[in-house]
Parts: sequence; structure tokens; C-alpha cells
Amino acid sequence: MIATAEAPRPRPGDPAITPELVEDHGLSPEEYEQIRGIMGRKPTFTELGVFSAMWSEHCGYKNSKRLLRLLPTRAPWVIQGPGENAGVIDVGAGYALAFKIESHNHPSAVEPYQGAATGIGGILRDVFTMGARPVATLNSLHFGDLDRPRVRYLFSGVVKGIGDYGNCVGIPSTGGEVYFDRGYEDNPIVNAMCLGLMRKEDLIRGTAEGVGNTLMAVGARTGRDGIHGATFASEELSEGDDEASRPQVQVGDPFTEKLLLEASLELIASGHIVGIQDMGAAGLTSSGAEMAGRSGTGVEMDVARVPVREAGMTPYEILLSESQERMLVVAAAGREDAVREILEKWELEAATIGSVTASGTFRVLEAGVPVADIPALPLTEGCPTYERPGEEAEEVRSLRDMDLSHYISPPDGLESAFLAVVGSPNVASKQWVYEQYDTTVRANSIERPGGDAGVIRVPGTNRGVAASTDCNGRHTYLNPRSGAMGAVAEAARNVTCTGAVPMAITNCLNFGSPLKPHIRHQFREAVLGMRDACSHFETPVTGGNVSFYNETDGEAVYPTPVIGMIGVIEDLDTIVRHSFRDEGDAILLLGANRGELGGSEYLYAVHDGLVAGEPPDVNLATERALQRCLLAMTGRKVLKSAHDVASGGLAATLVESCLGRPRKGDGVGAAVRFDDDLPDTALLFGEDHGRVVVSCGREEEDRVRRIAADYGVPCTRIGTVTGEGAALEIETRSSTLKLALNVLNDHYFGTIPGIMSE
Amino acid sequence: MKVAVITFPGSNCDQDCVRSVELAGGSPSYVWHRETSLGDADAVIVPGGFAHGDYLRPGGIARFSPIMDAVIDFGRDGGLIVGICNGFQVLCEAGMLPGALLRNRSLRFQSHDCHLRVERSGTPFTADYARGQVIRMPLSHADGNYYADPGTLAGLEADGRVLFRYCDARGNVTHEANPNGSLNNIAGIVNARGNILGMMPHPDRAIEDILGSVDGLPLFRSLLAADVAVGAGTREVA
Amino acid sequence: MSRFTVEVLVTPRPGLLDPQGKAIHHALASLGYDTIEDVRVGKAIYLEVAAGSPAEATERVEEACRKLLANPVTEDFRVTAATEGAETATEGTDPAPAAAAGGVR
Amino acid sequence: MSRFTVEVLVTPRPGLLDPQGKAIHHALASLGYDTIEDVRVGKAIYLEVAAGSPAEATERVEEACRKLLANPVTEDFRVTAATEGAETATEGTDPAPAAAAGGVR
Ligand SMILES: Nc1ncnc2c1ncn2[C@@H]1O[C@H](COP(=O)(O)OP(=O)(O)O)[C@@H](O)[C@H]1O
Ligand SMILES: [Mg+2]
Repeated sequence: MIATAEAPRPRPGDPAITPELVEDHGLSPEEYEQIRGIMGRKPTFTELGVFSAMWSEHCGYKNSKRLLRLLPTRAPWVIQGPGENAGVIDVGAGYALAFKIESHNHPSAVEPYQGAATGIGGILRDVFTMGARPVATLNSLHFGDLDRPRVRYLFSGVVKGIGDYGNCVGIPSTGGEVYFDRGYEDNPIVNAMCLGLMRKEDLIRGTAEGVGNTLMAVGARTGRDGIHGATFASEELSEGDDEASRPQVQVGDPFTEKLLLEASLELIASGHIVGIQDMGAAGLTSSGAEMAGRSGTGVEMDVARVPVREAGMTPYEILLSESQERMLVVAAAGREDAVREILEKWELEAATIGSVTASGTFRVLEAGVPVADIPALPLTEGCPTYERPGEEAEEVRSLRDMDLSHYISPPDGLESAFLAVVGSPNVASKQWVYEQYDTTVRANSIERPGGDAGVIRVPGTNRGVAASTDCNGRHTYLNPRSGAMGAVAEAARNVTCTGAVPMAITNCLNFGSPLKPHIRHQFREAVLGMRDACSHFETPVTGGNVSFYNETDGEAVYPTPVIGMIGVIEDLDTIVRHSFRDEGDAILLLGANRGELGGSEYLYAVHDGLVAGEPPDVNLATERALQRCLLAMTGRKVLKSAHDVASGGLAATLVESCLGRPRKGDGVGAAVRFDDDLPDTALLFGEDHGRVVVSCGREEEDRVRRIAADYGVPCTRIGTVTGEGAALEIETRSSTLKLALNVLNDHYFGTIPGIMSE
Repeated sequence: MKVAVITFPGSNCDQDCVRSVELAGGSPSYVWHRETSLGDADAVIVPGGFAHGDYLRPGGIARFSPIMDAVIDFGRDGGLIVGICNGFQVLCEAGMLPGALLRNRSLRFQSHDCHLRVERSGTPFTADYARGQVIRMPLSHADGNYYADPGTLAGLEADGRVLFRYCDARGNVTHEANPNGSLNNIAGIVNARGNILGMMPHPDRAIEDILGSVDGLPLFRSLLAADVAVGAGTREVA
Repeated sequence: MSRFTVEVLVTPRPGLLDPQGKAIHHALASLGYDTIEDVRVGKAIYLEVAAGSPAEATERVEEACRKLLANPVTEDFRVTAATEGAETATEGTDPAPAAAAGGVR
Repeated sequence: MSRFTVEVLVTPRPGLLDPQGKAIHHALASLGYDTIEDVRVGKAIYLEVAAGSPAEATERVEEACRKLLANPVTEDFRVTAATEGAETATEGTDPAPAAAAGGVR
């Protein structure tokens, strides 16, 4: 297949290719044989490294690809589905939205600050390389219990890393989520999502088209950092790995990122370039090979022309380095100087490193001497994929089947349970987190973090884009299929509560090792649940990311399929916020109470960390009706507030609706009464899906009821908003609670700052 | 009125300032930091962001950008200059305003709304506010802890050069209302001549109802209405 | 028991990107300092320690460095003990004699 | 022309509140380091300078400190020149002899 005269030969100093070396590269003997077949000869060490990276789980999706094909990906508004740097949808008024979520779990476990920071950097690049200007970020974080010092260290480092990076680049954070559960003890989940807007015509893809066009390396210099990060992200951590993982730590440079962002958008607008891609996982290798693979061309590059940070780097290192803030650009032939001029304005380096060829191969030279020459398509698309049968862990089945009846009564009374749930780190306000993120830069943040979904304005219009990330790992642990469905349902509900129509999702699938049958079971079930919900809601999947091997010493994280949902509000005047507003307003519940306590925060917070029971059932038809009903209400502007019920149940929803924004002393009271025939704990703390608490002026109550009836959604008047400074009063069939707002304030807003200042 | 908005590499709020000036009825233009002239600008805004990444010290490197000589001359001639957030830090580093902005007391980046008490009306920056008015706008910084040596601080107070102070919703200047540890709850000051303002909070993010506040607009309106001709001497702060 | 001032210098590990150093280098170059060829930035931490001897003070601080003051994943550190103007290097062949502390200006 | 490593230590001026130092002090205390009585945090900047002599290198860097590296309102600085392991203090009575560079670990 390759002209022998020019075939690469081993470099002096290359290690011999032994079965051990192959194994160290994460490749099985069969995979190695396949590589030999593709090459028609023995690969060089450099080529082995390239294959190892491209055929890693991270780039090659070995153990997930077949299942992921089941996901719905099409809708008339989808402009770009999975396979590109980011998905793209039409959001109207001539605008397209690019969005994507990515994990940075392993790097964050080793070095939380840099790991999380570079996670934000990578996801921003995925979005602006599509030609879109990043307008918002979200982050989904899962940590172990906060009473562990190590967890506090990880938590504060991750949050600071996300903040310092995003703030410096000037992208507002509009939302996210944080969970604490021992299921994430040694393996934090750090997922970052980015949204970017562009005029539809500015979309550009990561392709290397046009034989003779020029490859340019742009941005930061290449160092030895993160070498083999893609393989590293695909292996489980073991005790003592901190030391061994050190050389792989990547340091983020948000200032360079900001320059790269501005320069890239200017380059794309200039028309001097035909393709651009982030050098993300597996760096120059994946960007070069993927761009060639997508366009059916080849590329040839000389590593000696790549600007490096350290002397003496080998081709292997240069190809696999994951130094941050770098891009590969394909410049139209003859426009190299124009490209360079734009980059110089932004004080960035650009080096011509090669060109687009017709060879169909990924060819690499070192000062003119060939060191790698691999057919591009087999490299990018030929990664063997596996779908091995899975089996549910016995332990999970028995937890799910556990009889919860003797946990129904709270050991220290209802009020104490109420405060424990509202003040548990999972339910309590995440203000401590999002106040470290710039939430208002660029003056388009219409709904900031703290409500159901963040809303960002499409500049120059009265349209908004809403976004929410959701995944309750306890629910997905106990039942991956309904848990994943629930994550999609909750994300859609959050977006809908603001008045936005759910449009599409991106997802980040964080799991343990796919080599284990019970993990494969979790993965398959979660994908199927996500498929069902997305199909039903007509919210196709436009992209995402799979992160396997989130394990330490054999302990896997909860299966955590994080959903990033996008919604569109056509008229921002119809936006609805989550907090109660005026005294005398009617409070209504949309949806029915079933009192499902399985996998609830109540069990965890009040019953010593119990994770058990069947998680709340998801009825897709009911959810869909609820979404439509809410949108009819918001569209007709009959609501004063809407807030969904999720973690912490009605208790959390009511408290949040009363307290509103995190400024002490604000807030309004409420008097509510439930007539349901349910135990108090099940009623107040059950996390049943399909419910939203709304409020409206008294004069609108009838209209609200009528709209609910039109959509077949149960609608119950449960109470009235009372004046400022009042309390939250709750009456059930068997109990009465009166909770002063300042007490609720201390529990809801005080918990996390209290723990973190210890 | 023509307003030059300086863009440094790393400026993030230049667009917000441009929009604010537009909404207030002025004509803004961007001036890249490598320029050496402000053209025919009648006023200058040094916007927020992370000029040069805020590496070394916020504003420390930006202060040496080529455009800064023109900005310094402009200020020396009595031209009106507003530095917001990072812009305030740049102006302090350039010696155009006294003092320095240290790391927040909390050591964390802080992004949330704050209340400010307008300490003086009738200045080119606060003409459209009433004295003692309580206004609300976002703040967003890691280094906003205003510091000046005791003599300088006493001078600022004696001359009435503190224009904005952090306060609670009712206008009380309290320790709890101080978000970052600034001495005397200082949020914004002017130079001795009264033509250069630096402030940490963001009036440029409080310019539309839908953003939650319009309390920043009067600042831009005041600026646009102030008739200060560069080089024509001063309009002393009343 | 005396009181010792212990100096800790924390520096980014070699090979790791130092964005701050890079930016300062760039800034110095554009100010005309073209003979400055590289810049790296770390932290200087001064601790006042009550201890029976300089060695004891140093030991305590070294332990604190490993535990808290330096991030072992990204930083190296160096500890020097001193009391009332007399410094004692904990590494290096000879203890350094007195060096005046305090600023140039 | 040789290449010298010049160390610059930038510290908060005495009397100035040092929130970072305070936080580290607090953290150390809660880790049980109760003999540590005060902490102050500054910057350590290492510059590689091409110069004909250590004195020349130092002089250049001192100038850079006054101009850029330290903020005179809030910071003091101290410059030390060194080449190939030999350091020369620019202040203090005697030039200090060699002190090994490099990390403890
Ligand atoms: N890591 C985070 N970053 C930014 N905002 C966050 C983060 N975690 C939580 N929030 C915000 O806090 C609010 C409540 O979060 P959460 O309890 O997860 O809401 P919900 O249950 O409605 O999804 C949301 O507005 C969310 O965006
Ligand atoms: Mg919600």
C-alpha cells in the first residue's frame, strides 16, 4: 500500500516493538494484528503510538460506538449531528448554535485545578473551531462526600480551575450541577459544556480539503505535557498513580486561549482557511488524521517544523503531546501570509508544517525523513468496535428491591428531616460555586445560575437559548435505564420551566470499565433510556463524549450519563423565573404526587447515606404533556414563576421558590396544604418526575387550570404566596410545619460555605 | 460625543462598554492597544477583562501597551476617562489613580450583584444620580480589594473623591456589605482633578431591565452630557 | 524557643508550561529587555516559626511544604531557615552568611 | 556574554494586609502547625539574562523590577544574581557563596 522506497524506518533509539510494548499502548494482540494488516508491514514505534492514541477508547469509541448508533440524531433543525467538533442546531433569526460537553475526569483527579481548567479550554475550542463565538459554559460536577478533606480539596480546586479559566477568557457560566455522594469518592466527574453562537453561513468544519492546501500549527508551542493523555483517559486509576501521572499534567493558559479564540473567529471570517480543528486529545495526531479522514484526503507534515517548547522532542512526543491552546489550520494555498498576519495581530505563532495530499495517508516526516505513513481512513474509522454482553450486578438488584417501608418515618421528626434535606450539600444552594464564575460578562445573561436553566440572549435579538445539565447518579445507579430517561426528562423540564422549547441534547457518558459485564449493562441500559426519552421528546443527540474507566482500585463511579439540554425561547418577554413573587399569588402543582422515595436525597441525608429502592418512574407521555402544557402557559404569560421538582422533592422546590436569589433577607413566604394520602416524608421528599410548582396572579388561576386541562395535566391549587419576611408553612393530612425564612436561608445558603470555610 | 473604548489583548468587556455608550446615546469606537492615538475621542473607557491575562498583576502589563501613553496624556489634559474593573486596575498601575487593588479578602473570584451608595452627585460621572442614591449592579473580579496608604486614603476622603461605596440594600455602609475587603468600602474613586474615574463594579452590565438592573445607564449618560473639552482646562468637581 | 523566619521558594516543575512566566517574558521583550531569555514565576513564602533551633524550624516547614505549601504534582520547593538576619541554607554545601532582608526601595 | 539566572523576590510591603498569607496561616494552624506564627506570601521570579557580568545582569533586572515586576505601592523586591550555581546577593554586606538550586524532591 505504501511505496517502499519512502516507507518509514525505525528511528535510532526507538524501542523494539514487543508484545509488552503493544500492551502498554492499550492494544490487544488482535488489534495489533489488524494494524499490521492495515500497514502491510510492521509499524514503527511512532506509528504504534499514533494507532494507540487513535484506537484508544477516548478517540476510537471501541466499546461504545455500536450502541451510540442507536441514538436519534436527526431533526429539521439539526445542522450538524455527531462526528464534528460540536453539534450545531438552527436557533432561528439566522443564527446557529454550536454546543458540546466533554469530560476531564482523570486529569481533574490528578490535579483538580489544572485538570478542570484545561477541560474548559478544550470544550471552548471545540465550539469556536466551528466558527461560533462561545457565549456560555455549564459544568456538571460529581464528587464524594464533602466531609472528606480530599474531596474538599478536589471540589475547591476544580471550581477554582473552571472559574479562573472561563473568567479569563470572558465566557459567562450560566449553569450546571454539583452532586456529592460516596459513589464518586476517588473519581470526581468533571464535565464541561459550552454553547456558541454564529450566523448560519459562518459554520466551518474540521476538514482538510483541497490537495496542495497548507497545514499550519497555530497557538501555543508543543511541550511534553499530556503525552498519551488519550490512552491515560482510557485507563483506570490505581493507588499511587499521582506520582506516575505527573508528566501528563497539562497546564492551561486562558490568556492564550482568548487570543486563539479571537484569532480563529477572525481567520474563519476572513475566508483564508478551509478547515480548522483543536489539537485536543492525541493532539496533532487526531487533528491531522481526523481532518484527512473526514475529507478523504491525506496529509503530510514535518514534525521538525512544529514549534516546540523543549529541545530534543521525538516525533512520537510531538505527535502525541496534548499541550493546550493549539490548533491545526488548513490554509488555502497562497493565503499563508494573510493567515500569519491575522495571527500576528493576536500575538500568536503560526508555523507551516505540511500540506494536504491526495495520498489518503497520514504521513509524518522528521526533517524530511519519513517516520510514519498510515492510511488515514482505517486510522480514524477502522478502530475495532466491541459489543459484548452485559449483566446487572446482583448487589444493585437487591438494593433496588429493598423494602423502604421502615425508612418512611424520620428518626428525629419531620422538621429536622426537612432541614436536613434542604441543608444537605446536594440540595443546598451552589452559590458558593457559581459566584466564583463570571456569570454576567457580555451582558447577555438573562437567567443566571440559581434557577432551573440558564438563559442567554442571542445578541441583537429578543431570542434566548436555555441550557441545563442534569444527571442524578443515584437514580442511574439503581436503574440505569429509567435513571437516564429521568436525566433527559429533568433537563427538558428545567429548560421548559424558563419558557424554552427543548430542542436537542449533548451528553457525556461517565462510566467504569467496559471490560466488566455490569458496567456494560449499565452503559447499554443508559444509552437505551436516553434513546427513548430523546426520541419521545424530539430532542436529538448532536454529539457527546464517552468517559470509561472512572474507577479506582476496582471501584467504579455511579453510571453517570450527564445530559446537556438546549432549549430556545423565541420571545424573551415570555421568560419565567423560579421564585415566587407577589403576596397573594396562587401556588399550583402541575403533575401528580406519587411519593417515590427510591434513591432520594431524603434516604441519603436522613438515613445514613442509604442508596436504595426503585428510583422514580419516568412516564414519557406524561412528561411530554407537561412540557407542552408549561409552554402553553409561559407563551400566554399567565405564570409568575415555575420551578420543577427534582432532588429533595417538593421540600426543595418550595424552599427555593420562597428564597429566590441568594441575597439574605430577600424572599417571600408561602402557605401550602396537601391533601394527598401519602406519608409526610414520601410526599415532601419523594423525587417523582413529571411535576412543576407554578405561581400566578389570582385572576389567572382559572386560565392556568384550563390550559392544564387542555393538556390533560393534573393541576392542584396547593397554596398562596405570603408577604415578605414570612415563613414557609406546610400543612399535610398529619402534620404542620412552620419554617422561618431566615432558618431556611441558613440551611439552604449556608451549608456549602460553612463546610468550605472549616 | 465620541467615546474611545480601549481593547487590550484579553479585554472581555469592550463590547459591553460600546453597547452601553450606544444605549446612552453616544458614539463609541474601539481602539486597539497597539494604536498610539485616540483620534478625536471626547472621552475614553478602559474596559474590564483580563488584559494580558492579568499575569504578574492585574493591569501590570497592560499599563505598558502603546496606547497608554496617549491615554495618560489625555487624562493629563483633563479628558474624561472611566476605568471599569480591569480598567480600574490598569489606571492604578499606570499611576493615573492612587492606590492598588489587592486580592479579594475571600481569596476567591466573586461574581454577584452588589449595592453601591453614590457618594457625590454633580461630577462628570454621577450627574445623573442623586447623592446618597443606592444602586445595584454586578461585580465580577478576583482583585478588587482597594488599598491605599493611610495618607492617600485620608486625602481621598477629605477631598470627597470617593464616588461609590459598597453598601447594603438600604444604603448602610457595613462590613457585611463589603464584598472584597476594600478600605472604607471603596468601590470607585476619582483622581485629584476629578476627570478620571476608576470603579470595580460593572455599570456596563446594568443597562437593560431584562438584565436585572438599569442602574449603570446614568453613569454613561452623565459622561456623555459632561462637556469637558480636552486641553481646555478643567471642569472641577463641584 | 526563638522565632525564625523561614523562606520557602515554590517553583513550577521543569517542563510544565508557565503561562505567567511566558507573559512576563513577552512583556519585558516588548519593553526592550531583549537580553532576558526566559522567565519563570513561583511563590516566595515567609513563615515565622517558633522553634528551638533553625534545624527544627526548617524541618517543620519542610513538612508543611509537602503537606500544603507546594503542590507535588506541579511544583518543586526549596526551604531556607534564618533567624534575625542570619540565614541557613538547608541544602547546598555551605551555610550562607547574613544577607540583609527588606526591599531595595 | 554569559547567561545568568537572576532571582527576584517580590513581597508585600510590611503593614499591608496579605490575605493569601493569612489564609495559609489559618490552613496551617488547622493542620496542627501551631508554632507557625505568621505567613507572608510573595512572588519568586527567575530570569535568564544574557550579560557580560553578574553585576550587569542584576542591574538590568533591578531596572525591570522598578518598571514592571513589582508594584511600588504594595510591594518590595530583592534581586540576587547567580550564574551556574553561584549566587551573588546584590544587597547585604557580603556576597553569599554558592547555594544549590533545584527542588528538594
Ligand atoms: N457547577 C455549577 N455551575 C454553575 N451553576 C450551578 C452549578 N451547580 C448548580 N448550579 C446552578 O444552581 C441551580 C440549582 O442547581 P440544581 O439543584 O442542579 O438544579 P435542578 O435540580 O433544577 O437541575 C441551577 O440554576 C444550576 O444551574
Ligand atoms: Mg430544576
